Amino acid sequence: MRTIIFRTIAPFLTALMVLFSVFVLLRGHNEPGGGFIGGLIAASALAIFGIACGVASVRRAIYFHPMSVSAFGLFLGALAGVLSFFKGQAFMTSQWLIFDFFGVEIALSTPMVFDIGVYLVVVGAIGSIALALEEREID
Amino acid sequence: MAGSSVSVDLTQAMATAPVAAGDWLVVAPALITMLGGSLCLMLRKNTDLQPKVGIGFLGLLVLANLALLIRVLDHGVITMVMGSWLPPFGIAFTVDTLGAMLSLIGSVVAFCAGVFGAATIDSTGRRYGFYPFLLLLMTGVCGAFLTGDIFNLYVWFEVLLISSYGLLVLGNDRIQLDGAVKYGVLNLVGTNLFLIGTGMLYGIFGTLNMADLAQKVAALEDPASGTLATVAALYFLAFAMKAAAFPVNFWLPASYHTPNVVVSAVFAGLLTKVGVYALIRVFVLILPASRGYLSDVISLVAVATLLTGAFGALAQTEIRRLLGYLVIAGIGSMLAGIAVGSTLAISGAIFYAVHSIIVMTALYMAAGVMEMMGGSYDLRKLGGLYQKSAAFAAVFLVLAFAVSGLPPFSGFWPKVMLVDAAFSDGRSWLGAAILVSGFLTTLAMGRIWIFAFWRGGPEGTPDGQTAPVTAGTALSEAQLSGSAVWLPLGILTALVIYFGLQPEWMLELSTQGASGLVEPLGYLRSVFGVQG
Amino acid sequence: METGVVILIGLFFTVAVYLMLSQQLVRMLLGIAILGNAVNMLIFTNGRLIREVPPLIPEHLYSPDVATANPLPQALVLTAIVISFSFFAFLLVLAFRAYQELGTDGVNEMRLAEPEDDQTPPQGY
Amino acid sequence: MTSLEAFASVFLDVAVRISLAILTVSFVIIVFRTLKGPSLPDRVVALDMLVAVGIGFIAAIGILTGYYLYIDIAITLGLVGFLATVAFARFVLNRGVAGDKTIVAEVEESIKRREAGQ
Amino acid sequence: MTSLFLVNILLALAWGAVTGNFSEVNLAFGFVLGLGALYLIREQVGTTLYFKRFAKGIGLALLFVYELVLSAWRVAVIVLQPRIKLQPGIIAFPLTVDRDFEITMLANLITLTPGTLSVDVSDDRKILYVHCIDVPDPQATIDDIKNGFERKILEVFR
Amino acid sequence: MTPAVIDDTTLLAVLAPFAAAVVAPALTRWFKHNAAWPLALVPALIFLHFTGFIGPVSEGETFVAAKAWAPSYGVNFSVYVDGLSTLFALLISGIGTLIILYAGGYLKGHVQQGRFFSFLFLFMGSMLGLVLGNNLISLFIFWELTSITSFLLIGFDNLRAASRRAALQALLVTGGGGLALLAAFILIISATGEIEMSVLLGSPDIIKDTGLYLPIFILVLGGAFTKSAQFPFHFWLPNAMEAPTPVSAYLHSATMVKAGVYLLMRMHPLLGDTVLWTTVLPLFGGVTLLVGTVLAVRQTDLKLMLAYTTVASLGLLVMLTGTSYEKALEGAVLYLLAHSLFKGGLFMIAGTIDHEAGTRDVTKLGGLRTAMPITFAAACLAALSMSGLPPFIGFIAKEVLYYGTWGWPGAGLAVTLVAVAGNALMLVIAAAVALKPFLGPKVETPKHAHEGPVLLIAGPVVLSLTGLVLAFMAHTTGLLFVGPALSSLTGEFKQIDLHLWPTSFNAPLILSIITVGLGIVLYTQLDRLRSLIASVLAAIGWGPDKGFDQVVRGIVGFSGRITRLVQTGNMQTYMTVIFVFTAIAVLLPGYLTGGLPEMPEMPEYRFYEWGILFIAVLGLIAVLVAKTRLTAIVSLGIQGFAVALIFMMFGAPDLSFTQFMVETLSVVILALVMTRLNLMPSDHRSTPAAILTGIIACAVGLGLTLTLLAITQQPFDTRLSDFFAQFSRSIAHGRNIVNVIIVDFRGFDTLGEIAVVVLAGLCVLALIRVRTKPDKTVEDSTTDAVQTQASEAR
Amino acid sequence: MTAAVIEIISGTMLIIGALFALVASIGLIRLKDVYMRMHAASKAGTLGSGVMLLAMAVHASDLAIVTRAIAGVVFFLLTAPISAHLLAKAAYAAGYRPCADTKEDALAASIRPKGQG
Ligand code: NA
Ligand code: NA
Repeated sequence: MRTIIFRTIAPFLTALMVLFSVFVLLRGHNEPGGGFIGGLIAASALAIFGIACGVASVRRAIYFHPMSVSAFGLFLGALAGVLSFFKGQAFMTSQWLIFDFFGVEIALSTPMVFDIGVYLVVVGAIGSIALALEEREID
Repeated sequence: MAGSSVSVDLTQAMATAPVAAGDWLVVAPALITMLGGSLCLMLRKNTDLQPKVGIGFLGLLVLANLALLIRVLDHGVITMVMGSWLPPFGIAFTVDTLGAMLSLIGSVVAFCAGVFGAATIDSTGRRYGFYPFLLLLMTGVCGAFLTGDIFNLYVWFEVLLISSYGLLVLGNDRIQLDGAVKYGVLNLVGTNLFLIGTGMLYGIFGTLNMADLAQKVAALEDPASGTLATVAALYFLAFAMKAAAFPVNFWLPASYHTPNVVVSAVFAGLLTKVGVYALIRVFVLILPASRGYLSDVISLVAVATLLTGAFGALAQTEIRRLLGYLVIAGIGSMLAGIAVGSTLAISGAIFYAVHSIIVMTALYMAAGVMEMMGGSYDLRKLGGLYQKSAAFAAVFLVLAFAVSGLPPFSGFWPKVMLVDAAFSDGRSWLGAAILVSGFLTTLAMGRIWIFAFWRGGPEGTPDGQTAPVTAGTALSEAQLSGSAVWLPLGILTALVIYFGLQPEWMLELSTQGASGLVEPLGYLRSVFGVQG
Repeated sequence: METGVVILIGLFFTVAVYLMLSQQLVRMLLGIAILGNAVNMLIFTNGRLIREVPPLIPEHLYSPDVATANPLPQALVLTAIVISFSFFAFLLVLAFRAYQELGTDGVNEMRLAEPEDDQTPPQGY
Repeated sequence: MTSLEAFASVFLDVAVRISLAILTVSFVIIVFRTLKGPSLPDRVVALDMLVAVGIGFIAAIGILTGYYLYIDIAITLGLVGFLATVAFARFVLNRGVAGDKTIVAEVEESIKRREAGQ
Repeated sequence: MTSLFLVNILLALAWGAVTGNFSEVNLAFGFVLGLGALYLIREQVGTTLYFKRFAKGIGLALLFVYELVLSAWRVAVIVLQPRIKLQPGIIAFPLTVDRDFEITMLANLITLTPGTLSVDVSDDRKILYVHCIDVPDPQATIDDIKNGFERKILEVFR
Repeated sequence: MTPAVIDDTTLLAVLAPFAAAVVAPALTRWFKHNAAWPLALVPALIFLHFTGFIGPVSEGETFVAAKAWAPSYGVNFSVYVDGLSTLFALLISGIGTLIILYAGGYLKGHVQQGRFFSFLFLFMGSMLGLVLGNNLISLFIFWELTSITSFLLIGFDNLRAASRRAALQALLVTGGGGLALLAAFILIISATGEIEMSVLLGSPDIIKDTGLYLPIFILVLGGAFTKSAQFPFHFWLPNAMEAPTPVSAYLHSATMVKAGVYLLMRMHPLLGDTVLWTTVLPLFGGVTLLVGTVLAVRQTDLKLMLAYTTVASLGLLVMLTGTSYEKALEGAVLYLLAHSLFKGGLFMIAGTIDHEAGTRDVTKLGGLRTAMPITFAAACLAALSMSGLPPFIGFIAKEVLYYGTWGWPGAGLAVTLVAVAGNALMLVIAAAVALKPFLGPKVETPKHAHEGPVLLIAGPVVLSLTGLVLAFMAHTTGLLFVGPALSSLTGEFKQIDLHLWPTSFNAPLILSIITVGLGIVLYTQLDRLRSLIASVLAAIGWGPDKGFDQVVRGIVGFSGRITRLVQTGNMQTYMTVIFVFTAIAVLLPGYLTGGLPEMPEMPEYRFYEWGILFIAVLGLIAVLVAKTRLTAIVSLGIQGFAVALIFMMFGAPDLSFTQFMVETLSVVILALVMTRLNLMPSDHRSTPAAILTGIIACAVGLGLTLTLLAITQQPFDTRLSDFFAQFSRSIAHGRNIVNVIIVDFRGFDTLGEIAVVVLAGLCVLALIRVRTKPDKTVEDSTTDAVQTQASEAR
Repeated sequence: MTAAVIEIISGTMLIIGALFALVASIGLIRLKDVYMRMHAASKAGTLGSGVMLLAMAVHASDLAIVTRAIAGVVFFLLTAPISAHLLAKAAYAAGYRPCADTKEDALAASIRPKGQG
């Protein structure tokens, strides 16, 4: 699908979608959304990027292999639950750090880290699938 | 935002008592494998380091499982509720003797496979995930053995299923793809049936915790009728598929011989047993009345499975296919135990599961070595292995007798227990089927032995003579002497002999495991004691 | 409230099974996709249905003040959706590779692992 | 409550229902086109259209129930609908160029139709 | 790279828009996220965006919305006729604009406006093939586009 | 009489051979064949140990020793020492000593001699464990071990197909019998609750009282008859002669094959003296005796002749045991003792001849007496004992057994006639084996024959002389060996007074004379007899041995057929079976147990809700009726879209969200994948097949619908969801309860779920990236070519 | 008062949007070939859904919703022509012919001969 029209606009769409995906990820705890949906959106963004501009450029863009990103997400997700070990609590017991930052309440928590892990897993894995399938087309 | 808190009685929601560090062993198997698996995946391209990390984590897994089993034996059933949310609200990992024991044996097998794989899996295989798949397969396996939540069990089933897909297609041979299609689709159907059953169970009781379910089922007036009967039937079908019971065993013979032999070894050891485990867990702990209701059906299935497996094995020329049928035959024995349902029967089934895990894995590994030494998996093309390596022949013979249920190896004891239980329950034909299946297995294994080991060479070798193996890939004993294949094979064979000669430990454990299911008070207390 | 959806679920299952009994792998996969949807709706419905109110806690409250949809089955279905999607993706690519290597998407023609002309086992000693 | 307010709320209610009815009819028409084809691109256009109408449907439901959170779904839907169409377009292109049997048959049919003056 | 910086600002604003929160912290966060997002597409981002043309862009956008409404209306009129009598056709539109971004914009605007739909761009980027739903006079249509959108685009981006 | 508990030395005596088996290869590597000497010390010491029991046992004492083995299952490693087990233990260890020595000479220089010793010792230990076994399970284990070691020994010459066949045959026949025995033992255990033989023997009617006598009897017979080669299971024993001669002498005449007889004798107090027992056993035993002797006459191979007479002797023993008549039982014990001595010796002699002369075909042997005088002497002694001539133990045995058969109130006459005929034929064989090779003119043999080394001749000499000595010490023999063993058989204390010479001219003596006379006549007609039997057998043309091959072939062939029937390799069949059972699972239990729903009411949906349901249905139909797979894929999107809308209608924004995403991505991936597939355009399913699958599908759908209706008509327990709603914000700080469940309340599910996602990604990568080995299909390469063109065109 | 106006405005917009969607659907049915149908889908369809989304934003009268709705509409306007373009290009390249009424076909010359597939 190497048409000028698509190729010109796709990077911007991708950027916009990635942005939106992070938005969906971060608000998931309070509104519909979350890591999984966010990850799917981001993966779709990569897919569009890949279709429009070629897989090679996507791969260069994300630098890490998507499966490594995915693996890191899993690692992060599993590790997020381990923190409670040091507090004598069961696995995955949530830890919250809520502080005020220039009048905006910022909440850091292990469920959020976990959700980010989910996001990375999905981006990586689904992205990897999409890219691998695309690549196959060309080679 | 929700930062400022409202006054909440935390004890109504969370387990507030500090969790002993040792109780973290409950989650350690799943955690270790997950971290190890993701680490190996991140190291994907470093194919030299990956096996070391993978085997290291698998070793760690064995140790953790051992420690867990010891702790369960010391402290009784241990429960950890994830996120500290009280059961039945949070997901509880409830580890009893059965779970801990199977988890340990499973991890030993996985460790052995990890080591064996270092010899048989090439760098492409490593690059495309042998160790991550293996480790995460163990996440699924251990998770399934340890979880106390029925939906969570489904999740672990899926984890192990998708890992098995990965292992199955690793290498991408054409035959593998064929096998994987059948394996993939049929198993997916099975898992979906399980999920359907679970959804219905939730619809009936509104809960997912196994202990909670067990209590609620027990409180019913007629706990084997109505919609629950349908759920039980669905569960039975689903787990029977997972366990490769007749007549829903097709996927196993269609696929087990297609992947790298170490993968077959892991599959043969673990996958079907998880199905058996689920049958035991669900039908003895949660739905005992349905088990009673279905026991004739289960018996029938058991007999059919025993015979299908044994006859199937006899019909094969290819060793791995033959072994696949023996896996099925073994499942029949375990089903027989479930059908009878007494403590003796269940403990026999548990012991048999442990035996089968070890011996089937070892046999597939042995088949791999046979292929390395003899250049083929085909009984017609094999020969002369007895002359080539007496030690390996001895190992094979031990495994052959063990899988046939002959003393003094591990297969004998559970067979006796199961036959005893069947006879005591008045199901003599069930016991007879076990014995007949064992007899046919002896014949099948005897034929392998005669053709591959005793015969001087491939089919057609003149009587009384040896013939060199024609296949170019065959390695000599010396070439294999430093190989990583011997350690795992040795460990597993040693276990087969040990459990045969010293069965007491296994007997005690399996009896304890079985009585913990038949009389689940300890299990329930462990789950609901978390509040206090 | 549930009846209509339940009947629809039954239809989903029917179609899924019908498709999964096809000879072509691609059709079977379509069946699997529909089966996934059917199962998801089944779990969802088992938690009982309520019209429109999502299980969200309003900004000014600490727990919902009206009856909301049952959140637990939603969470379960979410998990199940993800899982069935992963499996679907895998099987799809598997089908594609099988087609490439075996030259067919007809499942009955895939006879490499269990060849039609299966050798009879060796006799003799 | 003034009469205007009363009218307005009745009006909105009726408007929402009318538009839901219209949208439902549109859905059915679109599905009909998807079924009928006759060509793959026709179906894809219909699917694309289905997503667009779906977005409107979500908006209507959002107004009906007061749960505006559905807007995010609508946005996402627009996004992924686009993705699907792109994928199908790519599919049609590649398969068409590669001489896919199904597509060739459809193309021949389209040529026949054209020659028949339709 | 000032243009990149501008795009980044835009992305930060977009972030503010989607989150509905234009507090400084949120915008800063959006800026950081935008940075990340732009990093992804660093190779594809040329230097075609200029902030100073923003105003003309708005004008273009208004024209475009107007045309879109008109277009939808024409479709409505067409399909609601009892008997549809049309002369569709694919015409070759000779492009004056030659930059990727401009071509893209023109093509998109053409698609969203009455009766026309961009089908393809020739390999030499000289011709835009446009499908018209009713084209009794192709040249008139070409002229319309030339004097309409294409000129506007040239005004905004040149 | 309760057995006395003794120390563990006896247990160690059972285990000692196993230890010897471990060290034997090393010793053999160091000392070559001379390792036999130190190794023989092991059985010799065991023999010595058991001689210590002779005295007490003859006074009616019994002993037990036990070590807990698998106490959870009541299994002990325990021994029960009484007259019968002492007699057997002495035979096993005594003959074992000689066999080890003999094997040292026989396999001198054989590369695998160490392994051979190992196998022999494994067998010896197993056999000791068997005859001393008190715990039924441990007894059985040793029983099976004897089968296994026998398998290994018969197949020792593994390169020869005949050896392999014989080994497998022995394993299957005795192993199959073993299963029957196991079943019998387990029945006994589960029916009586007792597992120790000594305890069972303490209450002899315990089994008869269970009501399971018949099955137990049949199963015990299954074990005993196969092990002791009773007709029609006798065929494996002659084939087992493929084993090296020490094995034939030890396992297949003196000891292992007697295990079945041992079992019958051991169980006699429990199972014996019933109509069934006294009918079945004599019948089978008698037939076996006759068949064995007749077939023995037919042979010309020394070992085979001996093997068939062993079959015959085992038949005789079973027949005698089957009478349950005390005097006959006494004869059985005596004959058992005698047979072990002379038959073990004769086998060794046959082996020595084979070893020294290079052949054991009796027609090619003659005049060896000068070359092998000592062997000849030993042969004469053994043969005389076998012929039942004085002054040998065989003579006494024959006298007593005739006394028993003649006096048996049952079918005494018939049994006596059979015994006479059998014994006469045995005399023929004895003469043929022991005299023919040595007497007459010297015949040229393949090897230049001369006397064997001491290792080879010690065994036969000692055994033959023992037969003589025991006869001369008849009184002591009766007191110390026969009486105690008989006590075990009858369950009451017996003392036996034996004489070498008959005290009166009675019926047994007359029978003896007839036997001898008949034997001599037959010997003179040996060749004619042989050809007669040969022609009769040729006329029959079939025997159990051939039958074995047919059975194995039949089983294997049947397996192939049944497996092809079950495992068709046809995926559609697999799926059909699974869904048929799914249909049964969802329909039948609900129907049977009243799980059907009540008549549902029409739900109050709004029109647009109906509309969405309708679209979902349309989507399904679209997929179903799609003529091509491509159309079906596009149509797939419709139903997924409708499902997402349904989720939205019922308050599940997250689900709706995800469903939209997933559905689209599914379609995208489908499209990406399908881009590479060049499928046949139309999908054909014949109308009958479509109807059949339609019925199955409808059944599944119907069953699930009904069940789901029934469930949803019940009240629902919302405890879990209430909990989540209550604490989602207050403790878990989240307003989206679904998301809080996913990342916190049930976060562990999600952890597993993301593992699935990671793995799916990796799977796909592995699938796509790993190159298949070169043998690509033609179809594929054309597709590739097209693809290449296409991408170039772009 | 404001609320009432808002309700009336959003109700009206909703109906207008729905009608556009309906028109697009009818176009999908009545127009003769795929290229013409694309006109209906990409214009009336996009406008319809955009207007309805804005109607929701008006009804919510919440800045967060309004900005998001506008962002969404912009997004549709950005993507709709692209998908139409891609699909049209693909269909043409694959060989799908426009209907017989088509007066002029400037692309016809560029069609590659079929049949190598
Ligand atoms: Na699934
Ligand atoms: Na669109």
